[in-house]
Amino acid sequence: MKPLLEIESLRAGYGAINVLWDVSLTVEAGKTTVIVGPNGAGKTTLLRAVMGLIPVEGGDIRVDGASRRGAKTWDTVASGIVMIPEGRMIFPDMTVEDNLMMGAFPRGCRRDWKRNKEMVFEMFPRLVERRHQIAGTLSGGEAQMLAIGRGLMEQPRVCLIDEPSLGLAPVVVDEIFRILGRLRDQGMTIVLVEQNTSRALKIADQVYLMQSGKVVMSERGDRVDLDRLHALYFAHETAA
Amino acid sequence: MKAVVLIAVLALAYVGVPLVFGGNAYILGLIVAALTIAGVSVAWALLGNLGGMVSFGHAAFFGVGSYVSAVLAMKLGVPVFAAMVLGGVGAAVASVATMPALRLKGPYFALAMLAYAHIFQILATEMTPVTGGAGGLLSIPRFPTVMGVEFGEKTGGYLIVLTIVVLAALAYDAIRRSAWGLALKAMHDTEQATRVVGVPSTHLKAAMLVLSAFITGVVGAFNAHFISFLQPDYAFASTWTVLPIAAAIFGGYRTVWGPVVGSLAIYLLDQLVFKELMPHGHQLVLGALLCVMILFSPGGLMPLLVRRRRRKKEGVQAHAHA
Amino acid sequence: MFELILQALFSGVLAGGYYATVAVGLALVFGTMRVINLAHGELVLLAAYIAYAAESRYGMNPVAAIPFALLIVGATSAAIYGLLSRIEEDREINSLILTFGIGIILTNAILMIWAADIHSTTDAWFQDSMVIADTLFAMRAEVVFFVGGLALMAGVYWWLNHSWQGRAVRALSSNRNAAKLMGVNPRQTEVLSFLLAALLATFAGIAIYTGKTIFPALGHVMTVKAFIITVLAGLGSIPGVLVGALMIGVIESLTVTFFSASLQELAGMILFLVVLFVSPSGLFGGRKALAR
Amino acid sequence: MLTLEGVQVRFGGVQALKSASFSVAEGETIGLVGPNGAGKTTLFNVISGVVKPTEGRLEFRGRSLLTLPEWKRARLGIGRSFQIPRPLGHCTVRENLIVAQRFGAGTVDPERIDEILDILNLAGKADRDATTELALTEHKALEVGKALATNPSLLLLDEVLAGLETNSKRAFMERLAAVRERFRLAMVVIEHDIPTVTALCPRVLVLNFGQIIADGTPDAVFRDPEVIRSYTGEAAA
Amino acid sequence: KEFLLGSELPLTGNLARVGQGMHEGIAVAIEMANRAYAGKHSFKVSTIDDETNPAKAVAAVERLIGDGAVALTGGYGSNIIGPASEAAQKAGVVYITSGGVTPELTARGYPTFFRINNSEGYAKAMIGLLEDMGVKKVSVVYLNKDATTNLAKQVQSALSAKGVTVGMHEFDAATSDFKPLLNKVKLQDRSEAIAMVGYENDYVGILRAAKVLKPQVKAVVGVWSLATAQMAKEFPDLMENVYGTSMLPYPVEFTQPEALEFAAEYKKLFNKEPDYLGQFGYVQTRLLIDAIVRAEEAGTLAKGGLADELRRTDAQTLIGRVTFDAKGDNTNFSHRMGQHQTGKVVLVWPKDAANGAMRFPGVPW
Ligand SMILES: Nc1ncnc2c1ncn2[C@@H]1O[C@H](COP(=O)(O)OP(=O)(O)OP(=O)(O)O)[C@@H](O)[C@H]1O
Ligand SMILES: Nc1ncnc2c1ncn2[C@@H]1O[C@H](COP(=O)(O)OP(=O)(O)OP(=O)(O)O)[C@@H](O)[C@H]1O
Ligand SMILES: CC(C)C[C@H](N)C(=O)O
Ligand SMILES: [Mg+2]
Ligand SMILES: [Mg+2]
Repeated sequence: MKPLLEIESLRAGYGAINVLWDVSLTVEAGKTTVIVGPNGAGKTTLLRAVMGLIPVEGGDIRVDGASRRGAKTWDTVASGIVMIPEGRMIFPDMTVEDNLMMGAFPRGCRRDWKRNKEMVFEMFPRLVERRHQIAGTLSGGEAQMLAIGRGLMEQPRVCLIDEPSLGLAPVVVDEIFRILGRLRDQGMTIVLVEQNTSRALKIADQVYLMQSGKVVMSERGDRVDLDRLHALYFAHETAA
Repeated sequence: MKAVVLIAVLALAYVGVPLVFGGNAYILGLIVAALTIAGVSVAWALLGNLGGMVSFGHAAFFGVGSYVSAVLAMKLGVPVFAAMVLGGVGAAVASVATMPALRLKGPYFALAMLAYAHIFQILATEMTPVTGGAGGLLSIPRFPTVMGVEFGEKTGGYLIVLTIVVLAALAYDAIRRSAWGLALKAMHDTEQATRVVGVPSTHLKAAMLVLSAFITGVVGAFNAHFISFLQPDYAFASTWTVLPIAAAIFGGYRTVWGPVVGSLAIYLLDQLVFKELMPHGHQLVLGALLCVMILFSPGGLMPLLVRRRRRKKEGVQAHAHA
Repeated sequence: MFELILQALFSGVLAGGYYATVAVGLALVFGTMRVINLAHGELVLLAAYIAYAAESRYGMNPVAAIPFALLIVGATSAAIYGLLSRIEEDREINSLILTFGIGIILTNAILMIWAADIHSTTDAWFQDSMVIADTLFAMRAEVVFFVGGLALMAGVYWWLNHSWQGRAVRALSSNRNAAKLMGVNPRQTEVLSFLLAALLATFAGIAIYTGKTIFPALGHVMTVKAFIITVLAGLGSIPGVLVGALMIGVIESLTVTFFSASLQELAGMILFLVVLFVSPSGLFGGRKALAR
Repeated sequence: MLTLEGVQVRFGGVQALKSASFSVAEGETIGLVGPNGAGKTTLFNVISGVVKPTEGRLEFRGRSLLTLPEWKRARLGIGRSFQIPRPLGHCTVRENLIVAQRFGAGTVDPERIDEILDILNLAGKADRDATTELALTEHKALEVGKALATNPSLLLLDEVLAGLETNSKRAFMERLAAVRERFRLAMVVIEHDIPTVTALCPRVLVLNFGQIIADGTPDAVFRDPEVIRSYTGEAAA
Repeated sequence: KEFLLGSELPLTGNLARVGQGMHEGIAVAIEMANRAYAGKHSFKVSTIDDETNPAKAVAAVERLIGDGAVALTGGYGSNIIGPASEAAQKAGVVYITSGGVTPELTARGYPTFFRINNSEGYAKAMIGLLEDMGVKKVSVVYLNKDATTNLAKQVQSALSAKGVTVGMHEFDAATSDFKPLLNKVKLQDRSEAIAMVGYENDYVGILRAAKVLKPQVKAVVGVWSLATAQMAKEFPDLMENVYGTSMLPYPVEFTQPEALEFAAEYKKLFNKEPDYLGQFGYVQTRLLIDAIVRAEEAGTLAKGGLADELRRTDAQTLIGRVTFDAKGDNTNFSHRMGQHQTGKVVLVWPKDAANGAMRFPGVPW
């Protein structure tokens, strides 16, 4: 199958601090790609670079074979690649409902916003109660749900998700993974960054392990062994 | 190294400037006016940079300081130097009345101070028996001659205002280096977070407000005795707020000496150069200068100077190694 | 007595309408970029002077001059945006100085082009008396622009709260990176609201030119007043601007009626402080995130 | 050492806490769990003084806290972290800790600061700008650091372990436990990861809709059907 | 011999407009003096903008003196003239003005300070006109600045002494809507005349409000900056029948040769009819120049004889006879009142200067 998203020798970081060192990975259409790795490995940074939130210093990002290096975030979004950031990235001064509606901002999504909103409310009933609340006053977990719901309003082709389970109650984490599974079944391409490795591996088609800004392992999902993976984390840590 | 530069500059200011410009009342007058602005500018930056409170009403303290001092000297015969300090105290007391505004943040605080400035101005206009009303006070006592130095004259006035500005800047620097300074810096956008680690943020802010008001009041009092005239319109004029702010940011309000450098640069450039080139619309050039500065050196003039110097120094070192 | 109070209230409301039309553009820009445009009053004044030029040179009706004024004010506003968007560090403070500098430039340019004289429309239609129910007197321009201003404000309010672009404007000011992730093009969106602010400024300028007198120093005066009202409103709130402006207008006119006209500023300022001390983020700005 | 009784908080129409009562003994470690939006963070806000309760009693070592401002509570020995990290503005990581130590503990002890940096794995980032140059988990670590630097006797940790990868989480917990022993700290830990809670806390409180619905050992609490239904879900059971 | 005169004026800032007006008069005086003394002496003026700011006015004075100005002419606004003339006094240099009328300026008794007009002269004219009208109830609407308050109080006490009921209404410079104030005049005072003391935009605001509310008054009277060609041109609908102080009618009907020359020169330089600001600026400067020449010829100029020479002035000028008392005030000064009549300004008070009849009662609406 032809890769949908290809990242080749990507270098990126924050000003003088470089974080990603020649990261290469491919994401195939309709598959779920899971990226794991210790804290500070550069997973979030990678997603940011793909979205054009931080400048790319070297290497290339290709979508459907065409280079998107240096593309503007909003153009990337318009082409159907969407990132669901962690819960701090909501619009704190707007209501929950307005936050969700912003998810439907890309032109193609506006038509269906009502239906999508109902869908999100169904996934996270908690948000229904809070629909008129200013998002900045939500609890941490509620904000996380909002960020996820808002991202799904964008009807993405490719969805990059950064630690969706962060700060959520176990029941809700279950729900999140159910939803991810369902989306995968519906054919959505998913790139998932997650610390809850055991849960993530269950839905992974392909797994990448990142460490200190590099990809140190790439494996098909069904071949990854959890213990071996954790051993790898550890091995690196002692070596460092 | 830094101390050496400072001492050299101060020596130049205290000895060189009077020697060179002593005979030129015009130039010296301009320098005094620039330093007057610099005094307010330092006080404003102290509150703005350390306290994180941008005020649009420093004219309030300037005006109160000048009126308190002038009235004390004129009506109660208080010696002028003592009156000047009491002017500062008066402004500090007035700042207590503005303390409810400490609850406010950002532009809310800024404009609340502007409202106070307006209110004080109107009070000064209405309290005719004490302040002379709209007509104001003419022939305010000048600084006396002490040990042969005529403080009432240009050079004497220059020495006074220079001393005020230097003391203010040194006080600012001392606070900035202290633990208080660090806590104040930490407070800016995250006051709540500093409070839960034990910082009594409101007290610190109040202290900065009082200090800033005091300095501004002393400068206002100096100005009243120096130009020997007061009127509500003038004492509380928005220029006493606007110019120091522009100067502070122009010079670099996050540095201690930036406001001083900025005031001297803006005022003297405007009056000596731009006015010469364009007698009528010279402020236009000033406006353009402000814009250009912000766009090309957002940290102000001071960082620009320091950066330049540092780069040179690095160059020298590289040479030495080679 | 009754008549006196009634007229005072009426005049106050109309005056408030003026304040609101000037302030609303400032509030919009603040809502968009968290930037206080200290040149906003000067933009209003610029529009007024263009109307003056059109009327005195070509005998044009001030209202007919709106398109020309809009063109120039819009271009100026867009230029201001262009400069503002280049500021990266310390945006809040630095933008103050930048727009303040632009304000100085505009004021002095106006002074140089049109001199310091005061001007106002010579078209008596605008200044004719309108009498309502035999007791309320107003200048026609006041009523016309009050109604027009309300309509315009309602439009802006609707746009901000219910249109996709308007929502994008708010999102952008709330969290810039997140807005980009929603597919918002920041430049395009911000330019749009600066142009809208220019439209509001133009409208206010024509209103001022037809109902009041203009002179170069007026720009700064209007900026300060608009700023005060914007803050009173709760930064970025359009209904707040209207309510705040009306409050100021009415309290000023009541002070004139029952005390003295020289105390009206005092009354306005005290009202301002009282509102802030009761509600530290203005009339309509009270909704802020708490700690977590 | 800490006693809450009938604490109630409402925000407009939202009742975030309805009559919450419990106490914490010296040196005790308590896990605080509950569904999202149950009021856990609000509870911390009440204890640390960030939010004023609408009703209720709040005592620390026999002294009512209600009238004390946040900074006085901090000086009494209540340290807390924020769920959404709040690094002190324009300061480096080290400066954050210096401010907390100087004002919260009233001492100047650079060695202790180095020790805290070590415990939290922040030594390498000590001179970074804390507001803009840290990753989320580093921010969370700094939250703990600020609280520790005030020399607390009661430490309130709000989801500081969330987002840590399994190994680091374990390592972090071990270090926390060591700190707890050394300084005889009492701790209340909000955490959604049940194994973590079980490992760290001998006692667990479950909050739901602003009320404490269960209080006991982890084993007992996580078997409670009400807790399973509202919080842990079948999967974890 | 060439003489340098200094002039410090507000060319920007709040008073820019009036400063410009005086500036024009000074320029005309210099032109005319150069012609009159051609071959013997020549004059130059160096003007510095004080930006409507006292400190900058002081700096300007010092600068001008430093540059060698023999005397200073100009200044506008009593509050700015105060410190500026003090700086001149310190340097022992003559300062002559027509821009500051408050009594406090001359009360200081500076030997170097001179002015050709004063508050009393304006008050006299306003009071005289109102008395001639025979109105019994007057509302005085005045700006809360020093010069304006002073004048308003003088009018009040003089009229009250004559048994006229006077309603006093103070306003602030920030006032832009005068309707509430005028409504008080209309419904509470029910007066027969409105006396305004302020500046141009205040007058326009007051008249606009009056035009809307239409109080039952018989006359609207103001002082400076009102009965001018400029106002007639800019606000034709507001000015009709309004009175203001004016030395000369408009269009100017000059009879004296000096006045004719002045008008011609003004027209040549600025392409407009001279207004009162120009007239005052001209007169003060011309008197100064004449005194300089006298002092020069007497050989006392360098020895500080200019002030004495000025004090000896006794001249018939565009604004009437001018002499100076010990404190530098022109005690002869009495203004005249003009009325806007169909685009012209007709002098209506005092009788002997009048060139037309007063339209009374008459208001702009
Ligand atoms: N804004 C920033 N400025 C400078 N450095 C940053 C910034 N954000 C992150 N970093 C650094 O980049 C490195 C990678 O951070 P990143 O957030 O990508 O890690 P991550 O793999 O997502 O880790 P985590 O599991 O903690 O989320 C870290 O060392 C961090 O300190
Ligand atoms: N200022 C506020 N206005 C309105 N509602 C608020 C406000 N602050 C908090 N809330 C609501 O109060 C409830 C309790 O919030 P809290 O942050 O205490 O939850 P939590 O238990 O910490 O949840 P989480 O596990 O998601 O962090 C939430 O539903 C939240 O939306
Ligand atoms: C008549 C005017 C020249 C008076 C001047 N406005 C003053 O302030 O004194
Ligand atoms: Mg991450
Ligand atoms: Mg929480």
